[in-house]
Amino acid sequence: MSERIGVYVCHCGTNIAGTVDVVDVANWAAEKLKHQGVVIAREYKFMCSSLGQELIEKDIKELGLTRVVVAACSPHLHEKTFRTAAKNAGLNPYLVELASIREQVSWVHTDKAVATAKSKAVVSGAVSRVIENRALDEIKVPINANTLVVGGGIAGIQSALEIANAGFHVYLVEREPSIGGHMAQFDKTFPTLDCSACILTPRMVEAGTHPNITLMTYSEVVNVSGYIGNFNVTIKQKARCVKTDLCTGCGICQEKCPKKVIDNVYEAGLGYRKAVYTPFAQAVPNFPVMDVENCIYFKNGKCKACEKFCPTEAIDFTQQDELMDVQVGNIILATGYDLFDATRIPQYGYGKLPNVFTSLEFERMCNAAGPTEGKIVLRDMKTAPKTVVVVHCVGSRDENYNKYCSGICCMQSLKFAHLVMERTGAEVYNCYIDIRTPFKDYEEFYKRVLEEGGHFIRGKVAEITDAARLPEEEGKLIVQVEDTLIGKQRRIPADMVILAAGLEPRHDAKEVGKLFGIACGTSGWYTERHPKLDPVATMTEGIYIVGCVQGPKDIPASVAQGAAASARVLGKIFQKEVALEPIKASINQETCSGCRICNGLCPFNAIAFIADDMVSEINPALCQGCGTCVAACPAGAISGTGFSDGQIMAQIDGLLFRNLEPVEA
Amino acid sequence: MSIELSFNNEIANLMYATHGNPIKDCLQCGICSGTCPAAEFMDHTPRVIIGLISAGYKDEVLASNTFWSCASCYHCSVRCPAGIDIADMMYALKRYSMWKGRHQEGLIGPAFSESFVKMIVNSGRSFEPLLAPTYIFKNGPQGLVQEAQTATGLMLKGRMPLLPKKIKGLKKFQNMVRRIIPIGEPS
Amino acid sequence: MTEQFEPTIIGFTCNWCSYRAADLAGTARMKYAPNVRLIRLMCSGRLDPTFVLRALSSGADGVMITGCHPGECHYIEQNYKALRRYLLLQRVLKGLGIEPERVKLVWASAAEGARFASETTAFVEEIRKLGPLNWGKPVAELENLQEGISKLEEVPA
Amino acid sequence: MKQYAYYPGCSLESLATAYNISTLEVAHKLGVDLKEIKDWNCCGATAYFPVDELLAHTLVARNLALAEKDGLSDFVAPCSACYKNAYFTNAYLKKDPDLAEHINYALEADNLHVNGTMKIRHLIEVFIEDVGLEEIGKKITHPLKDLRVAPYYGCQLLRPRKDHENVENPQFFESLLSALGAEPVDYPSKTRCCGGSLIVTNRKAALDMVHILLQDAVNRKADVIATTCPMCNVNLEVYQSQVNREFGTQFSIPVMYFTQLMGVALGIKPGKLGIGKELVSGEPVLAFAY
Repeated sequence: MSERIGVYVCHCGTNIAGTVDVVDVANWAAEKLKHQGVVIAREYKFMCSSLGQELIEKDIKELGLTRVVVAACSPHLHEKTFRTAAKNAGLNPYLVELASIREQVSWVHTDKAVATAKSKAVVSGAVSRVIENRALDEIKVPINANTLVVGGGIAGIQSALEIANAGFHVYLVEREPSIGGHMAQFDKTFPTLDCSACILTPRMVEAGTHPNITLMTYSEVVNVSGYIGNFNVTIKQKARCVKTDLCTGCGICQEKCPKKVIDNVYEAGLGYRKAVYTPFAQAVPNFPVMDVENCIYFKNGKCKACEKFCPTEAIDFTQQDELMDVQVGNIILATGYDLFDATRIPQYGYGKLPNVFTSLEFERMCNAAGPTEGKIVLRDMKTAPKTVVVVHCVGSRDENYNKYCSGICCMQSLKFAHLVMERTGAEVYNCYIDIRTPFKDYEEFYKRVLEEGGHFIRGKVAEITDAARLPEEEGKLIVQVEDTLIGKQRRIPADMVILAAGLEPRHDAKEVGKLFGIACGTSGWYTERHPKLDPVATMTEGIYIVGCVQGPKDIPASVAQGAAASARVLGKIFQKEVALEPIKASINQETCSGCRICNGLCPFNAIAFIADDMVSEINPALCQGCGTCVAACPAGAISGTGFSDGQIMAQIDGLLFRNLEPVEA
Repeated sequence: MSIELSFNNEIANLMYATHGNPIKDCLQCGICSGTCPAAEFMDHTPRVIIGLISAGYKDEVLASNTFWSCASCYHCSVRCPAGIDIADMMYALKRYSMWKGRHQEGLIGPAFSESFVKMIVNSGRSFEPLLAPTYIFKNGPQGLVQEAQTATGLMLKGRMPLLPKKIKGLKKFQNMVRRIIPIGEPS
Repeated sequence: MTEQFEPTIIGFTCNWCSYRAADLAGTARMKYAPNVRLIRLMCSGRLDPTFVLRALSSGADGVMITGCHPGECHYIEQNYKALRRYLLLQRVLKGLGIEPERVKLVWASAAEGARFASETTAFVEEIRKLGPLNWGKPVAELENLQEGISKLEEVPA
Repeated sequence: MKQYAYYPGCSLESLATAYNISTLEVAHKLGVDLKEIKDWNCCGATAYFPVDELLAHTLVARNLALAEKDGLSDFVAPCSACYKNAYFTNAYLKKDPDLAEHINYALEADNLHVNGTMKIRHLIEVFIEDVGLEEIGKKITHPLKDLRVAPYYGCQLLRPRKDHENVENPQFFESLLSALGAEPVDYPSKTRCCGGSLIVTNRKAALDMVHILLQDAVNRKADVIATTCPMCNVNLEVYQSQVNREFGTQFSIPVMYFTQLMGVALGIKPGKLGIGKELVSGEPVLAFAY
């Protein structure tokens, strides 16, 4: 036996010792696993305490231990503690193995004999396994100090500004012609009723003019390769047909363009723009873009009105899409959300009954810069409503659509109620399941709307129809709902209905996630590294998620996340290099048959085929260590450090006591 | 050890083919009751019934006419955001109250179901003309007159055959039924 | 009273979901059957079917494979690969004359401690019903076979 | 030519004979071979589930078993209640082996066995999906030009299925009516309940529900209401006079089976479609027959 193994069984106070006979386990290991190399087995009250750690360190030094097994809690809790202890004593930290006898034994079983027996098995498995462990070294890679921020909504802007202000370069990429995101579409923000544009525009301008920010609007990321510290990103800059170095943003082209187009993005379909346009007056950058799908010149070769009138000759119909590569060390995704498509609930009549509006349409309508200049009117664009019903939870909290609560709609609906009453004096009904106002000054705002005379009906709206049954229902929309607080079905005649549509992951979230190597949860939002303790990092090192890509949230929360991710990125930049877990797969080129089965299995594109040598190779920096290729290789040419076949096979044998010496009968 | 089932579980477990119904998931949002075309004729809306079941108010539930007023249109079931099949739950309540012999006085539903079942067991088919007269008395003398007028009209139009049909393999059919519920010895 | 059969089961868990689910079951002090002994993998995709065969041939009566729910894999989609291997493995087991029910695939997220506990208990019951797996003898032959194969493989080299 | 197992259901033998006749005529004209299931029994309608769920499923299963025995793949019901019962029993049989075992134990007494392998179809689905609107359109000789028809889907044709085209705002009935040359009305209560068997057990509630359906059809200026279910037809048509008495209304809107409208458009003589058996005159439709 070449290895000298130490086994340490923790009492964890009574957490383990209450259910497991720890002394018996230690003695058993010392005796029965002696032939495997166990030279010492101890039990101790709290192994994780500094005294417990010193015990191990001392044994490593004095007894010359080459392997350590600690039978205690879950490795997710104290693996690092004991590895560090080993390191301090000069033993490679990866030669330490934790056997979980608390979470997996003492806390979930009651019979002491059974629990003790199972503990022995778990320890036996760990001892067999640790023999197969190999010394590993952390991999260190340098960090590129540039950062990519994808998405120019408020969360992305915040991230970009924080990093830029700290003195590092940021590429801010936005799909639309201007940054600003959804927040640029809103009129007022709850609960303070600040003018959304007034607080957003300065940030947009700052981001647009910051010397450390390269702003790339009308652009999309098309390819990402590399790994933390060393990403190579390809960005497609869509043809603007406007020379930005010549354009002064005077707006004459838009004025002269004869083609009116319904603006489905910024105006939510409620207003128009031209074929050459900036989405709104405060757009950043203020250069227009050409919508080639709708431009008359692109359709039939005539017009060019914009070109004729442009005073600086900035219009260029020959521009093409351009690709450019940037190198960054970290990536922040802030691509936001899509609004739930209210036509998916036909019984609410959206798209069929003209005076049923979505929340985004209503935001545009309230906005002084919007299509009605802030007047709240029916679809005829002139009649003011006398009764307005706001329907909560449209597409949210519903197994048929989205199970989750969209979080922001309650406050948004309360804001609508306030604005309608303030501007039109109309009666407003909020039909809700629960009013959720959990953050600072939100409940107070609810109270305010109540005091202002808003009506509240507790019930999920069943249907909205224009089929009148009573004279007072003639010509109205009728909202049918159970008023659950009085247990009666009610029909509310209304002039206008606003559907508080929920938030959904971007329609292309899955593909974008794949591009960046991050996963979506069941609801389609990107999965954070830890829901509580690490909400802005992802499972992929170097990629962060902020704002609504991670789940529905309001402006303050998005801004907070934007700043939080920046702090994480800055932390990485200051470290200058990053250590990667050495759990990696590698290919033995001697035995690789070049079959390429593994190539397609890797979601991180870490495996490349070298045609010249007819073998595959794994890039250790890209490999995340899942081990799928290891299990798949028909030639057994791939091995995975930390979880090798040898380690797992040995652990199986150990768990089943196959490692014990045959007992003489 | 005997397990005392809550009323909630009893009802949820009554739906054999659907393996229970997630009644516990009810949010009390009221979309069922906002949707129900018969809500006006129920002494409790469907939502309240679910609330009463969850709270264990068994007597109140059984005394209510709600489930006997359900027309099985399933509109609530397809709209429920918690995925509860409310219409099926109403069936379960009907069965429960019939088994326990506890339902509101003066309801036609239980007697109707019973005679309907008897008729099918006796002939294999159902026959509307035979069914109606059993219950029209409950609608008062005026109901009887109206019913008779309607029936005469239908008869004149050839829509009311005088004799019910029977299926041919009735004996075997009844043996089949007997394997599930007791209907007496073959006569 | 006759002694009831206590099966021995090996469980393979994913480091990111089911292993954490087991941790959570522990933290929440949920009680479940003690017959399963866990092995941590980084991902269910790491599961080489030979691990399962090794476990069964070394004395396990059943094997439980656990991973993240479809669509929630830490490594994007490797659990689908585990699913495919599991389905193939079941066929192989059938071919070897082993009840495919002895190997079970369970999805459990890091938040589903309760699910992990109840699925474990249920699986132990299922294996208890199937009874012990007596595979020792044929496997000994299989090992010889393996040796034979290894020898054959040596020839060309 | 594909043969279908045809399950007319009890109503089509009495109150809804017109539905049965017109179905067979139209099917014949369109080359749909409906083979009536031999010695079928009542499916239990909505009145059986309150008594015993297992027996209710068994009654349905017997019909499925008879159809399976004929070696046919599609089970066709013209009645929405029969269709819904068959659809779900069939689905549960596949999903739940315990239920299948129970039911087959009972069916043994009748020398039958059910597998749950049938495809369950409503008659209107067969016409629209298998024959096709284009094919139907080609055979129209008497287009129902400008006839305003309220397409009444009712409940159980659509629900509680959730996989249907669109449970809340389906369009297939409208498409069929358009193919016949008629003008489908935007009928707001097209998927609202007619009251079903409440007409027997809770007359007041049912009349109220029928009243709303009639009122909506009249408000939308429909000439006729088209139905896909005998129960709906009876409630809307036979009880129209009682609604008038109860609510002081003057409704006199004809209610026709969709097969009758199809038959007229296909040039089949009204007598062969059971037209004339209704209590509310079908005059507006009859005008197209000649």
